[in-house]
Order: sequence, then C-alpha cells, then structure tokens
Amino acid sequence: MATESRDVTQATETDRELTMSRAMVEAIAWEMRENDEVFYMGEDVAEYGGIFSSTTGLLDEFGPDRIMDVPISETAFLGAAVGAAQAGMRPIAELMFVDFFGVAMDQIYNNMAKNTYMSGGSFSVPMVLTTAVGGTYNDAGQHSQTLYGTFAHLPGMKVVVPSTAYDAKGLMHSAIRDDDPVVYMFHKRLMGLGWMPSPSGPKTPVPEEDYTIPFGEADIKRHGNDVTVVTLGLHVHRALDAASQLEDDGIDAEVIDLRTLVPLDTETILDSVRKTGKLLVVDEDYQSFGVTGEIIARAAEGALDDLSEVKRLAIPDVPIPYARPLENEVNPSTDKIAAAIRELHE
Amino acid sequence: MATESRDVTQATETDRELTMSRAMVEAIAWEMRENDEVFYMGEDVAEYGGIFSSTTGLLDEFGPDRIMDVPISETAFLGAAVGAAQAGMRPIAELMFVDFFGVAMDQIYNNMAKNTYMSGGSFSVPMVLTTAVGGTYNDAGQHSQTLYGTFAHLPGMKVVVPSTAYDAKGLMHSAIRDDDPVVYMFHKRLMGLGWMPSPSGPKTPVPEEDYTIPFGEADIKRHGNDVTVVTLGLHVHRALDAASQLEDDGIDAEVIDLRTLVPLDTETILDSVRKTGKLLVVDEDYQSFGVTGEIIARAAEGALDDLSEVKRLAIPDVPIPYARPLENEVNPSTDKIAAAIRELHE
Amino acid sequence: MVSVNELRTMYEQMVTARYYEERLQEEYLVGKQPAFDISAGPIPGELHLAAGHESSGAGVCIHLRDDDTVTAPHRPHHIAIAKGVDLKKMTAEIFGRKTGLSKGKGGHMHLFDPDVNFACSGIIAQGCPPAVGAAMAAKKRHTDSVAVAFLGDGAINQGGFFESLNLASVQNLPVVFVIEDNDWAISMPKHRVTDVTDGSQRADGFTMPGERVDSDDAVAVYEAAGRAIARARDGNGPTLLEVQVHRRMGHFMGDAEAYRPESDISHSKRRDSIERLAEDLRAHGVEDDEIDEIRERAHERVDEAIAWAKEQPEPDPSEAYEDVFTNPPAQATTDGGYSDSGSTSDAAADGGEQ
Amino acid sequence: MVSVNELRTMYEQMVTARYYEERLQEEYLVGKQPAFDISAGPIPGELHLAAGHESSGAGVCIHLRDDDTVTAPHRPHHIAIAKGVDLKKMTAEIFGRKTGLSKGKGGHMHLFDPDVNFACSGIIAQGCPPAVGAAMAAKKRHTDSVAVAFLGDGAINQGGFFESLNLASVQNLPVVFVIEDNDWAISMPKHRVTDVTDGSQRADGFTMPGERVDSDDAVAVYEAAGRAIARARDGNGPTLLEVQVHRRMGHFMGDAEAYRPESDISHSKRRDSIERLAEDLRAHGVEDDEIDEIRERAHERVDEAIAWAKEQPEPDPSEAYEDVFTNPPAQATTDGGYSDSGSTSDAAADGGEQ
Ligand SMILES: Cc1ncc(C[n+]2csc(CCOP(=O)(O)OP(=O)(O)O)c2C)c(N)n1
Ligand SMILES: Cc1ncc(C[n+]2csc(CCOP(=O)(O)OP(=O)(O)O)c2C)c(N)n1
Ligand SMILES: [Mg+2]
Ligand SMILES: [Mg+2]
Repeated sequence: MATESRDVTQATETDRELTMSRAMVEAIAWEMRENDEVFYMGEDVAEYGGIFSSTTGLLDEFGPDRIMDVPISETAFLGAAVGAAQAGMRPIAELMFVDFFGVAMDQIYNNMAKNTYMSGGSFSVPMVLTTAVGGTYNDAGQHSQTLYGTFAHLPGMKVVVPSTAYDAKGLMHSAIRDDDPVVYMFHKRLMGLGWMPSPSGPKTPVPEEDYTIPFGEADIKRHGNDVTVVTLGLHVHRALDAASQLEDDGIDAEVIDLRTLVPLDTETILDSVRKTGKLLVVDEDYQSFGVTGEIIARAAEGALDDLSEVKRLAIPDVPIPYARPLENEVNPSTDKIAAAIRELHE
Repeated sequence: MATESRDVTQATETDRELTMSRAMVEAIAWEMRENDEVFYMGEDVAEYGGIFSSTTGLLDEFGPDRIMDVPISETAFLGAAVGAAQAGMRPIAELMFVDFFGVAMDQIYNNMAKNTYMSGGSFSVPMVLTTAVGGTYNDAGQHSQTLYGTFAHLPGMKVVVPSTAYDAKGLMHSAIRDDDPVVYMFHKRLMGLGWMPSPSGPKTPVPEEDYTIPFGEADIKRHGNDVTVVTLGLHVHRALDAASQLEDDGIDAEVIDLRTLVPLDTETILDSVRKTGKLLVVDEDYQSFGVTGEIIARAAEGALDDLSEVKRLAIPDVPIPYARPLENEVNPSTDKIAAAIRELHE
Repeated sequence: MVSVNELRTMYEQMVTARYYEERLQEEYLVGKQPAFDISAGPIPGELHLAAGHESSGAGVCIHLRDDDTVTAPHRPHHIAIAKGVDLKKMTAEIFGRKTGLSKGKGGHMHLFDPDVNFACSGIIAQGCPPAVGAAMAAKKRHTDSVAVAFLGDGAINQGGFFESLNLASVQNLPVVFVIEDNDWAISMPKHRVTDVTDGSQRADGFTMPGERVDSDDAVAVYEAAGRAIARARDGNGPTLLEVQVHRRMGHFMGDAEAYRPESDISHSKRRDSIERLAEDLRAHGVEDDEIDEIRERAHERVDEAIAWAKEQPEPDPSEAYEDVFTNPPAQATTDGGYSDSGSTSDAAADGGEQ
Repeated sequence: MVSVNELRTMYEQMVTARYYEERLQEEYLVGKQPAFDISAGPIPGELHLAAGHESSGAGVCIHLRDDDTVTAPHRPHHIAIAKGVDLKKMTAEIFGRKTGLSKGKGGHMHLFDPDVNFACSGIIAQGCPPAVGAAMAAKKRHTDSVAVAFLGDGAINQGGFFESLNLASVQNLPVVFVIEDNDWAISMPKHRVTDVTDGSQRADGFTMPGERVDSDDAVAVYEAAGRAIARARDGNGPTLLEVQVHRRMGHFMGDAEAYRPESDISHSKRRDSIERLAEDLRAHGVEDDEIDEIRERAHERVDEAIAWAKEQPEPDPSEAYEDVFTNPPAQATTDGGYSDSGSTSDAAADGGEQ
C-alpha cells in the first residue's frame, strides 16, 4: 500500500523548497489557525523557537498562551497534555530530546498510549508528542539516540518518522488531525538548521496548501529490482546515496522509506522483497529487539520462500559514544550501506 | 552453547523441592551472608517480605538496614542504587511491578545501563534490579506486562528471566556476583505464591549449596526433532504442556528456554532450527518490535536456508485488557501454542 | 455554610460507597474461598477498598459539577460514586462485563466516565499531571471548570506529584490536589518513608496554600474543600488539601496486615465519619426515619447495580483487538500472530494446585 | 573561619576554571567559523560553559575529600576542577581522545573520575539520586564520607530532585544539594517556570534546612557550604543550599541569546567573585605578585593540559564495542550487523552545505 511511486521533486506542483523544519512549522501554524484547540508546549519553544527550530516564529503569531514554555517537568507537562487532550483539546507537546523519555515514560505509555483502550474507547487522547532524535554530531549517549523501537514496541501510539520536508508537512497535518496520540520523531540532522548542516535530500518542494499523508503508507523513495533496502529518517538519505553509488556497477537497489513505524506498511516491504529476494534493513536505533528485527521477521513470516538473504545495519547494541571515530563507527554510514547492498547482490 | 541437556528433575542431587520464590530468596540470603556490601531495597520488602515474596524472611535475619523499605520514589531509590553501586556496594533494588518502569526509566537506562560505557569502564554498576512481570490474573494494563523487549532493546543491562526454581537460584547468584547491572524479571505466576497458584513446572529440586548459571546459555527444556519452540518465563511451561499434548500425535517439539535475553544464546536457537527447519517463538510481551521479531531475525540471518516456516505468538499489540475472556485471548495459551506447533508440522 | 440538603447528599454518597464496597467484598470472595486465588471468581485481580475514606470523596466532590474533572488513584470507588460516575456501568466494569464503562478492558483501577469527566490510574501520583492538564484546558478555554486530583499519603514522595504542584502554581491553574492520608502505603507506615508528618506541609515548598482536615468531620472536609475549590474556580490558583482518613481494611483484598499493629487496626475502625454525619443530620433536624430511608435507598441502588452488572454479558474475546485507537489504521499494524477466537483459559490450567 | 590558604586554593581553582573555559571556547570554535557547525572542529557536540559559576564549585568542594562523592550536571567543568578531577584526562575526554577519562566515550557532559568520586549526567536533576545513593553507602558503611549533588535552577522542577530530598531527609543521609541559580534555564527565565523566587524555599516542604547565598562572595559560599557539609558529615542529615550565580555566556556555545535582555547579560558580566576574592586575598595580606603568580600557574596548568590533550591519539573505531559491560558476556550479544572497522565519516557527507 505504498503511495504512488514518485520522485520527490515531482511530488508537488510548486518549486518552493523548504527545509524540514519550515515544513513542520508551516503545518503546525496552519492547524493552529484553523483550530483554537491546538496549542504547543515544551521547553524553549516560545522565544527560542525550539532548540531544533520546531516552533520558529510561532510565538509571534499565536502568543504565549498557545506557544507555551513550561518547566523542566516532563512528567507534569506531558501528563498535562494527556489531560488537556482528554478534555478535547489538541495539544502538541515537545520532549526536547527523545533521550529524555525516561523521566516521563509513565505518562507517555501508561496514560497517553493506553487511556483510549483502558477506557474502552470512551476517551480519546488526540495529542502529538514531538521529539528530536538522532546523532551524527557527537553529542554522546544521552543526546544522540533515536529510540524508534522503544516507542514502536509499546501499543497505543502511532509513530511517525519523516525524512523529507514534503513528508514532514503532510505527516504533521495528519498527526494533528488524528484522534490518537502520535509520536512525531524528527531527526535533528534533517531539519535544515544553520548550525547543523543537513544533507541535500530533506529540503524538497513543498506545496503552500495543506495536505495530509496517511499513516501506514511507506514511500518507495527509489525503485529498483536487485536489493530491497528498508529504512527511515536520516538513513533514507544515506541509503539513497549508497544506491546512487552502486548504479554505475549495475546494482539496482530499491529504497523504502517506512515513514511511519506504527502503523507499519508490511505490504510494501513484502512486495519489494518478493521482487528482489534480498533484504537489507538500515536503522539508527539499537540493533537487537528493535526495528531491524521486526522488519526481517515480517519478511520471514510473509515471504520466506522468496527470501534468499537478509542483512541489517543498526547501532550495534552499544550506547552512542562521543568521539567522532567512535560515533561514526556505530552509526551506519553510506559506505557500509553500499558495502552491504553489494554483498547481498553478489 | 546450551547447558547439557537434562530433565529438570535430574539436574540436581537433591530431592528438596522449592518454589521459585524460595529459591530466589535462598540465593539472596546466601550472598548477603557472604558479602556485607549486598543489601536489598524496595517498597514493602521489609515486614511485608515483598508483595510477590521476593524477600520473605530476610528482614528477620538481616535487619532493616540491609532489607530496607523505601518511599514510593522509584527515581530516587533506583538512582540511589546506581550511586551505591558506583561506590562499590552491591545493591539489589526492587521495582514492584515492571509496569512502573516509566516513572524511573531515566535512572535505569541513562545511568544504570550507560554509566559503565560512558565512563569508559572506569565505573562499574554492580546492581540487580528485581521486578515482577506478567499477567494471567486479570490485573489489567498497568500491572500485567512483561516488557521483556523494552529492557532487552536498550544496551548496557543484562536481562534475566528464570522459569524454574533451579534456574531462579542459579541465575540470582550469578546476578548478584556480576559486576554489571542485571535486570532480574520474575514472573508472578511462577513464584509459587499461596494466593496465585503456579503451574507445577517451576517448583523443582534445588541444591542447598550455592551455584551459578552463566548468562547467555539457553536451556533446552525438552528435546525434539520436528519443531523448535523458543520461549521464556511462564510460557516455557505452556510450551512444555503443549509439547506433551502433541506427543501422542507423534509430533516431537523442542522447547528452548532462553533464560537470559541479554546476552542472547543465538547458537542454541540456530542449532535447533537447523535440525527442525521450523520455528515458533512464543512470548508474553507485545508482539511487534520485540522479542519474537528478534529471534526470528536471528534465525533468518543465521539459518535462512534451513528455515522452512516461522510463526510467532505474543501479545497482539494491544494493552493487556482486564476481563478474563479478553486477557485469555491475548496471552498465548497452551492450546494456541499446540495449534501453532501443529500447523508448523503439517 | 453547609445546607441540610448537602448533608443529606454527602451522607447518601458515603453510605452508598461503604455498602457498595461491603457488597464488592462479598462478591470478590466468591470463588476465592477456602483457598484465596486472586484470579478466581467473578471479580479477579486486585481490589482496593476505601472504607474509612468516604468523607473525603463526598466532602470534595459535592462542590464539583459534571464539567469539572476528577482523577483518582488505585482506591477510587468512593470518589467515583461522589463524582456521579454511573454506578451500574462502573459495577459492570468491575465485574469485567461488556457493558462496563470500559467494556471490561479496565477493571476497578481504570474507571473512566467522560460524562462526568472522571478517570483513574493505578500508577502512584500519575493522576496529578492529567488533572493539571484539564485545569490548563479550562483556563485556555476561559471556562470556570476546575480539576481535582486525589492521591494517597504514599504518593506525596513521587516526582510527578511535585512537578504538578509547581506547574499548577506557576501557571496559576484551577486545580486542587487532595491527599488522602491513611497513614499507610501498603505495609509502609508514613514515618518510615515520608519526612514530613503532614502531607499538607509539602505546599510550603511551593507558593500554594496547604490545609489539613480530619475526615471524621465530614462537614470540616466539606468546608475546607469548598474553600479550595472556590479559590480555583475564582482564578486564584491551586491548593494542596489533605484529609486524614482511616484505612479500615487491608491495602487490598487478601492483605492479612501482619505488619500492622492491632491497635492501629482497631483505631481505624472506631466510630467514624458516617456515624458522625448521621448525628450532624439529626442536629439539623433530620429524623432517624429519613436517615434510615436514605441508607436503604442507597443500599437498594447498590444491590440493583450489582445485580444488573452480574447479568451483563462478558465481552467477546474478539473485542480485545478493538479500541487501541479511536481512529484505527486502515491497515492492521500487525497480523496479530493469531486473531482467531476460540480462547481457552490458561489461568485455570496454570493454577494446577488451587 | 576561612584560612588564607583556603582562600588561595579557592582562588586558584576559580581562575583555573575561568581560564580553562576561555581556552575551551577558543578550541571549540576552531573549524566552526565562519559558519557554525556543531559537529565540526576538535571539540564537537554541545559545550556548556560555566563562567560566573566558579565560586560555587570552589566554595563547596574545598570542604570535600577524595572519598566524598560529587555529581554534576551538564555544566560541570568548574565543579570537576574544584573536586580535583584529573585536568589532563578531563581535557583529553573533552577532545574525544583515547586517553580521556572515559576513553572518548563520554565527552564534556559525561566526566567520570573514580579517583575523586566524581560523575556527571546530562539529564536534568538526574545526578541527585546517585548522590543520595553514595550517601546511603557511606551511612551503611559507617564512614563519614558525604555526597554533594549540584543542579541548576531549572532542575528544581524535576521529579527526581524532589524525590531525592525526601529520601535523603527521611533516612537522614549525609548529602548536600547545591542549586546553582543563574536565573535561566536555556531561554526560560526562572519566573516563567518556577513558582518560588528562591530555590532554597523548596526545602520548606521537607524537614531540611534551606539556605541561599550569593556567589559574588566566595567566602560566604565557603561558609554556608561548610555548615551544610559539616552537618552531613556529623550525621545530622541533608541540606539544600542555593548559590546565586551568573550566566555570563549563552546556555551553550552557539547560543545567540536573542531571548535575553541586554541589561541581564551585562549585569551578569559585572565585577564578579573572582575579582572580589582577589581583594579578599589582598585584605588577608597576600601580595599582588603572589596573586598574579597563582593565576599564572593556573594558566600554565590549563595550557599544558590542553596541549597534552591535543597530542593524544583518537580512539580506534573498534573501541566503540568495548566497555558496554565490565564483565562482557563470553558470547557476543549480537553479531553487531557489522563489526569491521574501516569507518567513514558521514557527518561530513551529510553536511553537504557546510
Ligand atoms: C509508581 C508506583 N509505584 C508503586 C506502586 C504500587 N503501589 C500501589 S498502591 C501503593 C501504596 C500507595 O499508598 P498511598 O499512596 O498512601 O495510597 P493508599 O493505598 O494508602 O490509599 C503502592 C506502593 C504503584 N502503583 N505505582
Ligand atoms: C530531563 C531533561 N529535560 C531537558 C533537558 C534539556 N536541558 C539541558 S540544560 C537545560 C536547562 C537547565 O537549566 P538549569 O537547570 O537552570 O541549568 P543551567 O543550564 O542554567 O546551568 C535543559 C532544559 C535535559 N537535559 N534533561
Ligand atoms: Mg496511604
Ligand atoms: Mg539555570
């Protein structure tokens, strides 16, 4: 059930290119104009505009009641978002770095994620939890994780991971309009920050008008016949780069961007694997008991007979180290992705 | 690298049978006698003896300084255990139900699990985090989870899940003596509590003397040639029951008890899968992005050519519901395990 | 000043709660005797009863409207009743029935009634932040709704409680935190785990008033709560209110209380708020006959609710897959490993020794 | 009463810290100009400098022995220096070198020195519980060691801080909590997020003394800290001590402080504790020459440490797989997906625009 295949550059009728950050903010602003019940709270989201520019400019338009700085009390303010959502508002609450989830996980998973089910559907929790993920800038083990698997594993949250400005905007519209809790994980390296240069991929044309991208539809960012690469977030771009490198050698890789982990688009993965027979999963989360295992398991459940080889690249079950050579070693690089595709192709 | 195959009843030279709870407590008491630096803290672990009898009788022998009730402040006391462990003591700290991890996860995973690595090995964190897991008694979504995958996914913690009294004692000795943080997850239904009857399996002969069981060695609890069943905790017993039921039909299932999730004994799984070609993974945690996916992925990575079919049974990505018919539906039953083995065998 | 009608209402709610729990206790023990098996009988799982806490629920909630929010902890029945949660549906929920408040998914620690804005959590202190959020919503919407978070004395050492006090205080939100101090957190006496003697002292570390009141005097609870709630409703910010209550029973059903001094148990069972409130009623000229009538009406309502609940159908196993999301994904997240019904109880099979 | 030698020591530590951070600032900006790229240069990642906080570290740690424990937050250098953390190894760590305190795995927010019982955490308030644990260990072992947890004014709204106060208080543990109040939590002024004006007021909600002191007067910090630490060492329990400090710079390097009033920035940069302490030294009869000499010695030591650190080798990529466990499993937990070295920097590749 992938969306119609398309080059990112053909996806829209506009030439206006935005960074991922601008695209996210545009969707938030649009929804806030439409619906008074939407508000944004977090640390440093007002004057500062979000440490990773998730709210740049919003304070000016919407004022401090709707773009609200809050104490460094993640349990209190994320839990308050749950309470406000249960009262029918549509809060967006920012956890500055996903790495801080541990101080507030109870509100996130025991209240936000479960209250719909535990109330037999009599309450909804229409909130968005935005959070910055990812490494590559040497911020060490408490500020560089993605934790994709940790959130995707626990039921009751939809989990969104955009990789381009176009996707970021459409997924943000969908997230805010969704009646369920959505964890919206944006990769710092993709935001287009002045002080943390992005690769060129995430900056894309973005339509001015609002549009939604449905959850559960992976996007085939590159079509190919030889090897299936399933990935998300930053590594979509690394995988695309690796695939380009391999073109000259006549290796034709397909790159699937999951876009949402919950719901997960198994069908698109299986279709691709049935075609290529070879599966590489690339992930910036810890390897074991996470995303890579799940994708491989779904392929094995659904297309075992078509599968001739599987491989994965992820953080090799170590905390993220600080020093550049160490972090580069554990965070799957373009070269390692290319090498893995090559090996699968042999 | 499984330990020598053995019937549980032949494992020891004693006829003395203990419940899993008594076996755990015996190991703790032994270590506390040997080493003054070992102490136990948690809620209701003193006079009460632990809500799930994890410390029964210890207060009398060791007094309130070493068997210590603490405030309902999981962040403070689990973090205090980290601090005491870094100071060279060997604390055992109890999180009453694993479901409460969310109020203290930061101390657990950002300090306990990472400080060894983040200090480049200059500090060790020799503590045991004991915690009760599991459902089957209708305690609903905040008191019935196992969260095996959540803990196994994040690096830096060894994760232990005993299924019998014999294993529980040996693994507890190993846990307390280990220089690293160990999460020791005991299943309530296996403890042999007067008020929550156990199946007959977990009560086993247990030697009086101390002994250790190394981490990373799965135990083949039943040898068989037709289907490999990989499981842990309560479901070891359900799988064994299912396997017995199928004997009469000439279906010979092998049941592997993982015993530790970190480290994970991949080799024993692969050896078995190479023999049977058929893999069923049974887990009481949520299905997606967890234990079942990882086991299947490891089998696919290591023995794809030998694998003719895979299946898994786990909590189907819903919070644990309260009502009996609902909980029974989502928690893999003996009958469902038997049916799955049968299907794989066809 | 409390009116005689308010006294009647409180009395009715308190006797309803007391009798309700006496009846639940009986029902809970069905199938659990002579050998106690927590997973057996018509009400399995944990059951936390609140005998001795009643005037706290009644004295606070009498000041609340349906649009005011209440969050309750693991010991919620007396509060739910006072807040006006549908008694039949609540009972059906506790019995795990399809027509229960949560369709049998929540059980007694997870009672949710959107009609009166009531919710529970079984995690200590974790109702505080959502109550703050409800108050935040009221303030943003410029309504005069308020929110009340109930918690136990053991919960005043939990991080989320403190964070909520500060957030409520710095944003001047219409919320009241009510500590029900029964001197115990399961087996742990307050002095062993809490540095202050009165939980209301916690307010001193914040810019928020703290007040403590004795539950024996339901009218005193009424008055203190009235002040706190009026303060919140008038836009003057949060209050920390503590009610000294009594735990007349074990922490949960099945708790033998071996850790608890006999004198403390008997002290908790002495003449309590319900009897005293009856006296207050009499002092206000209400006849014994009418008091009896109120009580009988309450008992009837309880008996009816329980009878009704027991007749309700159990949920179908297939319902376990519903309600994870309000807006379920078009495509299933997982094939579920298995999704056929045909469930068999393994709890029975596990409990081979029972 | 403070001795002149103690004044000398504090002065030396404070000028060491100030100069150390000035030098780090220079080094940090290498490769980050003209375009700032956080991942470029010899010191990548976040860098939080503590100019204006120095007397807090020095005035507290001067009372501590090597066997006393200190936990520091994300802004740790002045505290580490005052506690006697090995300056060379610490610097090598900040430069991500193999011979750094953590072999390059931790960086500036994760400085660990077991020789002087010093540790950091980048998570707000999360050094408090481990400090309580160190104090617990001291008490259980019947030593007279103490523990000190440093935290910021923004951290006094975090659950783990409050929980730690109660645990320390109810168990009467030898621990001191030191709030460094610089009036800001990144861009958030204290009054917007914290209900009390002085963090030391938080102590009023516990049975613990709270005291506040101005960092401008290093001797006053010395004295207040001395009382608190003596109290802990003598078995009389915890104290909450607050030091009013000044944030002379942005929250982290690269912070343009657009949110901060100019007057507040200039206020923070006025004559501060270092100059004042020099005057105190003079008042105690220490000559200008000697003061200059102390400062020069400090600068030399810093320059040496930085020069040494920059000569140290980087860790080999293969070291990334080491130190997850003190006692690594015989069998690898995972085949690691890949474990060959031959790493290539993708940070550079990602940063195509830099
Ligand atoms: C975070 C968390 N820790 C521990 C528990 C287990 N627990 C349930 S009730 C309880 C005691 C609560 O005591 P108190 O708050 O005084 O309420 P009471 O039961 O006395 O009404 C504990 C420790 C929990 N539910 N949540
Ligand atoms: C739990 C948590 N939430 C948020 C952050 C992000 N963060 C890092 S420093 C900081 C501000 C801290 O302010 P304060 O405690 O006053 O210390 P200061 O930086 O002023 O020294 C924040 C919000 C974090 N590290 N941990
Ligand atoms: Mg209590
Ligand atoms: Mg500050």
